[in-house]
Amino acid sequence: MKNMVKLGLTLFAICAVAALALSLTNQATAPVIEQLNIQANNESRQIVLPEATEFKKLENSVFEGVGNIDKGIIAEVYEGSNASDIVGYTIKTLPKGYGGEIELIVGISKDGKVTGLNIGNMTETPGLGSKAKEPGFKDQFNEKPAQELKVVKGKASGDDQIQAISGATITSAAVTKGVNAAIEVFNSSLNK
Amino acid sequence: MSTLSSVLVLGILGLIFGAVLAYASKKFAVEIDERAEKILEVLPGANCGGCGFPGCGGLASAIVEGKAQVNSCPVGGSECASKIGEIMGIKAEEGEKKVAKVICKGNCSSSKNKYEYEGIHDCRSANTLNSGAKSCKYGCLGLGTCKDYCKFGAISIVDGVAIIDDQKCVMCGKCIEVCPKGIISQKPVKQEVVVECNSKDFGKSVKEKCSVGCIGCGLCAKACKFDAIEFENKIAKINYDKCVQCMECVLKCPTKVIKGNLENKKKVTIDEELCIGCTICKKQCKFDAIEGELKEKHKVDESKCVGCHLCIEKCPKKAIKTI
Amino acid sequence: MNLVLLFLSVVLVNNVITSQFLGICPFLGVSKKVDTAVGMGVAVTFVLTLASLITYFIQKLLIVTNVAFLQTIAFILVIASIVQFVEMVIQKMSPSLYQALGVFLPLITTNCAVLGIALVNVNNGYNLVETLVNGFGAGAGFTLAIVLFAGIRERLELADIPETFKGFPITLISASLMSIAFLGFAGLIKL
Amino acid sequence: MKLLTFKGGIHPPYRKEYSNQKPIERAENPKIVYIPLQQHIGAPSKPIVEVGDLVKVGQKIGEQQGFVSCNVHSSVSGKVIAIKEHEVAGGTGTCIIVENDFKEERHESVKPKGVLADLSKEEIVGIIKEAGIVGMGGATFPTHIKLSPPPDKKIDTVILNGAECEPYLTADDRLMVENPEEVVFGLKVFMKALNVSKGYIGIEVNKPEAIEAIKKASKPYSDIEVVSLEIKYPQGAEKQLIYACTGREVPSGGLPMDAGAVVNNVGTAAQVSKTIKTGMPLIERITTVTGSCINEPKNLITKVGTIVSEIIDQCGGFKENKNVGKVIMGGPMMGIAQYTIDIPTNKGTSGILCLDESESRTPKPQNCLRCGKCLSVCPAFLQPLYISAYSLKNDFENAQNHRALDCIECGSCSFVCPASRPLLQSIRNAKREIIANKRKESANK
Amino acid sequence: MKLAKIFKNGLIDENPTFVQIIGMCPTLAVTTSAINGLGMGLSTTVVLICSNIAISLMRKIVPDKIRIPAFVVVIATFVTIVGMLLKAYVPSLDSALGLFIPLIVVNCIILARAESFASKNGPIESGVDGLGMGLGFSMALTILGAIREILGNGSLFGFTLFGESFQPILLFILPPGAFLTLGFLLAGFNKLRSKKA
Amino acid sequence: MDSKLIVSSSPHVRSNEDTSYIMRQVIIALLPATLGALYFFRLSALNVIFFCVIGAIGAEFLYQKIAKQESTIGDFSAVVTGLLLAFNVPASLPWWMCILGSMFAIIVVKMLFGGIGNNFVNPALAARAFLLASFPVAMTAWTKTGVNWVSSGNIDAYTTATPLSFLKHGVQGISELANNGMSMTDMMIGNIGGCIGETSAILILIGGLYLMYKGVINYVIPACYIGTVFILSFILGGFDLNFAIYQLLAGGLMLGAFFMLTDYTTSPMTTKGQIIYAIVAGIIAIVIRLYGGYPEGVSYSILLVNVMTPLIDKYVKNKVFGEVAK
Ligand SMILES: Cc1cc2nc3c(=O)[nH]c(=O)nc-3n(C[C@H](O)[C@H](O)[C@H](O)COP(=O)(O)O)c2cc1C
Ligand SMILES: Cc1cc2nc3c(=O)[nH]c(=O)nc-3n(C[C@H](O)[C@H](O)[C@H](O)COP(=O)(O)O)c2cc1C
Ligand SMILES: Cc1cc2nc3c(=O)[nH]c(=O)nc-3n(C[C@H](O)[C@H](O)[C@H](O)COP(=O)(O)O)c2cc1C
Ligand SMILES: Cc1cc2nc3c(=O)[nH]c(=O)nc-3n(C[C@H](O)[C@H](O)[C@H](O)CO)c2cc1C
Ligand code: SF4
Ligand code: SF4
Ligand code: SF4
Ligand code: SF4
Ligand code: FES
Repeated sequence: MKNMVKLGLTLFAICAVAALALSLTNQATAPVIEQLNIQANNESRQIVLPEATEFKKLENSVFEGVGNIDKGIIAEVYEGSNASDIVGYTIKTLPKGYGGEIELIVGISKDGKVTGLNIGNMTETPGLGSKAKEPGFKDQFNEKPAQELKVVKGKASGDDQIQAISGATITSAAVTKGVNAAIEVFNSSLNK
Repeated sequence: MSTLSSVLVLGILGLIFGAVLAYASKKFAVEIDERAEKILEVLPGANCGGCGFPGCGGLASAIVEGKAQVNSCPVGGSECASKIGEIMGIKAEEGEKKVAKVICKGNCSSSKNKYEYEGIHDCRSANTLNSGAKSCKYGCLGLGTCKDYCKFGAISIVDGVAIIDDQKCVMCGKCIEVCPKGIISQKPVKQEVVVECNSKDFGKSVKEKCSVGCIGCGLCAKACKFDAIEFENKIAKINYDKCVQCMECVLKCPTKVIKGNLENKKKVTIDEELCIGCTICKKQCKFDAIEGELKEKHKVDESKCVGCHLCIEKCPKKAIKTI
Repeated sequence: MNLVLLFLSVVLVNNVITSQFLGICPFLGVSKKVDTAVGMGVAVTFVLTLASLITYFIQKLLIVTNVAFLQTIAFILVIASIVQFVEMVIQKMSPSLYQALGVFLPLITTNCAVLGIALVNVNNGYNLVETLVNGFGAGAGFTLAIVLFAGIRERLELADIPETFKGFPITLISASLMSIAFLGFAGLIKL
Repeated sequence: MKLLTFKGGIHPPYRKEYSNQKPIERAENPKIVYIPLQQHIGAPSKPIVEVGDLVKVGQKIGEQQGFVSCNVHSSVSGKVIAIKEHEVAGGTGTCIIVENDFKEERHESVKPKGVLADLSKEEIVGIIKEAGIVGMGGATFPTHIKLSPPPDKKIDTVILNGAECEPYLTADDRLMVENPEEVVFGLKVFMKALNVSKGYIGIEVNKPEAIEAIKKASKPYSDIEVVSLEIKYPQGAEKQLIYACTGREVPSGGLPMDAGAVVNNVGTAAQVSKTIKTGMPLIERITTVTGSCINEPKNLITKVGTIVSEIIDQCGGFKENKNVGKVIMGGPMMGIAQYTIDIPTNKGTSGILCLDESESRTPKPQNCLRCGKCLSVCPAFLQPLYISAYSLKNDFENAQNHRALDCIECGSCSFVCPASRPLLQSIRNAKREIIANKRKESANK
Repeated sequence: MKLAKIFKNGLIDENPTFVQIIGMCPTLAVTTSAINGLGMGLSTTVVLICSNIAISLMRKIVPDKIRIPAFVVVIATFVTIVGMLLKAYVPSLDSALGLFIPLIVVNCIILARAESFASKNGPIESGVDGLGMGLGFSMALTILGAIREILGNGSLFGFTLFGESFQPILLFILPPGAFLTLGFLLAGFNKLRSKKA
Repeated sequence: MDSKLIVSSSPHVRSNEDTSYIMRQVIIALLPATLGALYFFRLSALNVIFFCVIGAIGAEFLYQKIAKQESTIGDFSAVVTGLLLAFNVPASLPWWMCILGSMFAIIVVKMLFGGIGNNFVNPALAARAFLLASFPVAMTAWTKTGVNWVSSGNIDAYTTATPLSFLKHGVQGISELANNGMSMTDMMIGNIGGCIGETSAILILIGGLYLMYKGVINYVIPACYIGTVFILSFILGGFDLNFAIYQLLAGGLMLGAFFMLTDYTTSPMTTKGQIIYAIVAGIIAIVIRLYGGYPEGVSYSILLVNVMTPLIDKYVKNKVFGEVAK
């Protein structure tokens, strides 16, 4: 019995010290991390919607049950404004690619043009699906009108066409699907 | 606030599990082999499974049960191995080190094959086909079954006969067990003089089959002043306890089947400075090669000395040297 | 999310060994014999399921008390203790079960798979049932991989492998070929 | 009629045409015979004559020692000139060397044993035992032991083995063609000795004349059935023969009697018949001398103890243009290669096969392809490649787990292996080591 | 002198990756590029040094029965701290190494060193041992990462090495490539050692 | 009788069907499909076949030179591997990828494990998977049949889809097939896009039947594999017979069934084992085809069952003669 108490207390002591150390570190680092996160998110929104200076998160109701898009594909919608003028929206979508979810932030301007595309975390095959992050593919979306886009293999000819990354059709289609979902949300509930 | 709750949460978890483990270790205590516990202590305890056993505990009990070598842990390295060796009581060899010795020197040129063998390299297999290809049915087949079994790389096959490296052999006895001809025996490492033949045939037929076989002529036994050579099954056999390695037999053997490095057979002289005339050496010498009276300086008669070096060992003053 | 798909996905597609790289040490170490591999696999599955269950509640506790940053340390403490406890219990209660499974338990404490899967469960925000399925599935996937691999290694015993490649090198190359084969499941199930 | 057979097996080139049309001849009476004391499975016999003794044809000169052993008789009349080690088939062994005086005097014990109907079971077995009769199919197992099964084994079938599936050999074939009555009579003796009512004579269909002759000779007996067998090696292996004739499997590790059957070679039957009728013990047998190196292949009646080189000379010797590579006692599948032709024949010498050098060499072994051919031909349904692989790694425990001991050593696997693996040789090695280990273990207990 | 030997022991003679073959998960998982390998190696090194010293200091106080949980707690503390620091100050590396940062806790190397070295030696030796082992590990990971990055991506530490027309062998940055590369590296190591012997 | 007699253990005779005989039979059986490939893909097929075969032979030769082993290229197994690898890649594959692939097949997959008979996965297929993972773009660029006499730099102009990429979408894919001008006859004779050697079901079948006739392979594995795929695609395709037949003709199914699944070294030894092996392979193949990340599942299905083979061999054994059933 005595032994039990002794062992318990020893482990207690060690744990306590550990916990103390950790919480101290946490207190020191948590704000930094928090800051970093906010900054990163803001930056990524800024990138896709350069005109905006402030962002406001909108209620989920703006995209839930809207249009015919897959459930859960839209994660969040922000409204971007420039000194109280609404200039557009950033829509975060999570389409499913070759290796899992792809994190996308799509910027759409008030006048219905895709202003930019930012690809966050994804698990596509390095050197293949991961090429989606490269400007060569990503920048195709810029300035596209907010209407359904299509993926084609080989040269894109029409205004609504996106040229697939060769060898990674699935990824290309997934990204396009994410953008289309964002466009759908924009068209059916934001652009009114 | 969060500091306090974190200390509390983790601390309490620690308290609970510490107590539970303490309780469990008592309640569920199980007897294990003490050596296993000791080995477990010596092992790194990484439980990495690199040894192929389920964790360090697994290896420890495997070593105790003899299923694993003491040096099985790749993490612990040699230091760990030697400690485990101590625990397992693999002590340094007691007494004189012995090694295995192949008693056949009938190689490809001295003992011809009676037929051409085709088949697997395994002496046991070949032996079932008319006792193997070698014309002498007692001789080494040289297909190296012993070599395959020697874990210590001590055996090599040279010119159709197995040869054992004294340095590498640890006398595990595996080769002795597997040789179908039963021609591997033990000898002390220091013993150089060995009759290298196993033929139980009559001299005449030995001669027909092998130019370096023991033909049972008995010259060696006659030459031996120490009664160390006897005949058993028509072959000379050296009693290693009696043999002093004077190599007289080596000189006499007509077929040179007795092994011994004659270069070591050097005559001796006595350093007069050191000799105190104790006569011990004179009494030792079986060849009457030492002359001298008590308290006088002793002398070696070079013509009689055969270089057995018995006197060297016995001289209390270390006055005897080889030439 | 369909639980069956989740299970298949973690067994075949995102197999802990061939694609997630968790628990490689025991995978390489304890796969010399099929029998041992089976034992190891079952033990891992058991611990993984158990650990998934417990860490689920621990995580809830951490969230409630607002100390989520203690996640790693709390998880590993709990896992290590539980495993040690279970080991002791089995050793006492059923020596035969201990021989078959228990001996593997200490090995599992320091197996990335257990902590890794516990963390994956939390990161993916699985609910209790999903957590259990994922934990059990990961264990099943581990078992599948290690047993298949042990079969291969037993076969390699009879092959004459070049001296330089004997031991770990050829083991790793075999693992590589096996994971090339497992690429076949890639993209099969998209969660 | 559907041909009976077993599962597995191979079709080696048969090469029976060298000698299957050659009528049986008697070999020249040898000047000196070297009669080995061991010509059978079991303990060697003990010499009961001394150097200088005069012996007669059929006189017992070696007496059985121990349970599994056999008597040995002189095949000539003359003087014992030595009893010493001599090269024999498979190594060296003690031989009683008799100088023939060509008087052909019969020993007084050689006399007819009476009418079959009057002989009791025990008497028959006694006669066979005294006459030193062993299995003449090659294994030379003492026949009297086979005929005295332990009382708890019920024997209901006797099978005569006329398959002669070994390539080249034609001794049994010729015997059945020329002396079918003897064979059938021998079977009747076995049936009586074992008190069974069903006898089979199994013959491969590549011996139509033999089937014809035996069918004719057995016509009077309704309890004897002549079975036509598919041409396939090892059709004559006893377990496979029992399966073909009766559909029964001899249990693994068991003996034919565990399947209620006793199998004997047709030559053995003919010898038994001769012993009952004339009293002559086993002192001579039919031997096929054949092979690409022999000038005139023949089926010869040879006296036990005749030196092989003399027999070869009587067949015209070796062909000049051929380089003899191998001399085999028996057939090419099961026979034992000899390193000299200065050895005497014995009770089991069914053939002397001389191959030229190119036929004698076996190709160098390559890696096993795992093609599975060895599995599919193995009549014991084993996996020879694994047994062999473990054996070559000296892992006899695993070889045993792969049931090495069930191998009947037919050699089909080695024959068929495209990689020329030394399958059978290594399996034999494993069997020997496993048995030795078992002995050691039981000795330790 | 002795310290130098301890150091060399970790770096070469008993290199955790090439000789002891432990800590395989991070070794294989994060070495898709040289920088990841190096980052992982250094993080592990830091933890290894700290935990070795800490455990060495408390080796006399901790009772046997709870040795493992106690060690684990110590290790986990350092890992968490390193993790937090990385997240705060080197976020890119943190996201590349992902799950494998917390998994340093269960890296066999650390517990193995704690048990077999730190719990038996003084803090200074333990620290040096941690450094040696850690650098040995980092070295191995960096080499592995470099090879995989060069072959699988045509770059080294992020710098493109070859021209446009170079077709990288993608397999090398996929899971099979990890096993394959390590297999060949170990074979090379074997060859070197057998030559020396 | 001056030279010594030879003594060896029985049996003293050997069949004359050795390894190189068997491999030569396989090569002969592959000839129709090879000629077909040359006809459909012209010089680019020749190019690929040449480099794969030369690469395989060269790799084996060089490896054995360096390892100081006796050369085994005389057994022709490297030729088979090279040829089958060539059959499994698109006609437009650059030459150096062919060489790299065959080196991977021979050195990494085969020789490091001890050479012929010791590898546990199919060398040609492992190399194909290696190439596919490494160079997915080049490995999925299918050339139209019969258009380019000379392998041209601009692949894009000639690329086409394989029937399987249509069939991936289920039964409705059949109509798309027709729209793209691929009839069942085309698929039968091989006038479609795809890997060099897999396009013509008929020519493969001829080769397969030849191998069976020669006793090199037996029917068990191909029959179980093809049967499983047929039945499953019939059921999963909504009981559409056409769909099931298309599945059989498309892709490398026939090639896999007759030439690759049957590879001695990597398939189980016993008939029972072979049945299990082929059925599991069939299931995996159709699952990957219909639900997986790739249009074609044959090669991975074979690799995956190769991995299972040691276990099958360990646990599925014959009943030994006379063994009492337990
Ligand atoms: C190892 C490996 C990884 C792959 N990764 C991706 C990927 O990340 N994204 C993708 O779209 N396709 C990927 N693919 C290729 C797909 O399987 C498919 O072949 C490709 O999308 C081409 O499809 P298509 O024939 O419709 O053009 C990968 C293939 C392999 C072998
Ligand atoms: C592979 C093999 C093949 C055999 N072939 C024959 C054969 O063709 N003819 C024969 O009489 N015995 C053959 N035997 C021997 C028989 O199994 C059996 O021993 C014999 O028929 C028993 O009769 P016996 O004792 O009178 O010789 C063969 C044995 C084996 C193992
Ligand atoms: C130890 C031993 C005991 C045997 N006992 C009997 C027996 O009681 N009854 C019998 O029919 N055969 C018996 N046999 C003979 C075998 O069944 C078989 O006929 C003989 O070994 C020759 O077989 P083979 O020519 O097929 O190789 C015995 C064999 C051995 C080795
Ligand atoms: C029927 C048969 C099928 C074969 N199939 C293949 C194959 O698919 N791939 C391959 O690399 N070699 C194949 N080979 C050749 C050879 O067996 C192969 O290289 C071995 O796997 C090498 O160990 C085949 C051989 C035969 C006899
Ligand atoms: S000593 Fe014995 S086992 Fe060794 S090679 Fe000679 S005969 Fe063979
Ligand atoms: S097997 Fe053992 S006894 Fe024989 S040589 Fe080797 S070490 Fe010595
Ligand atoms: S027949 Fe020969 S090559 Fe074929 S599996 Fe058997 S041993 Fe191997
Ligand atoms: S394993 Fe034995 S029984 Fe089977 S084929 Fe080979 S020799 Fe004949
Ligand atoms: S690092 Fe050893 S199991 Fe993961």
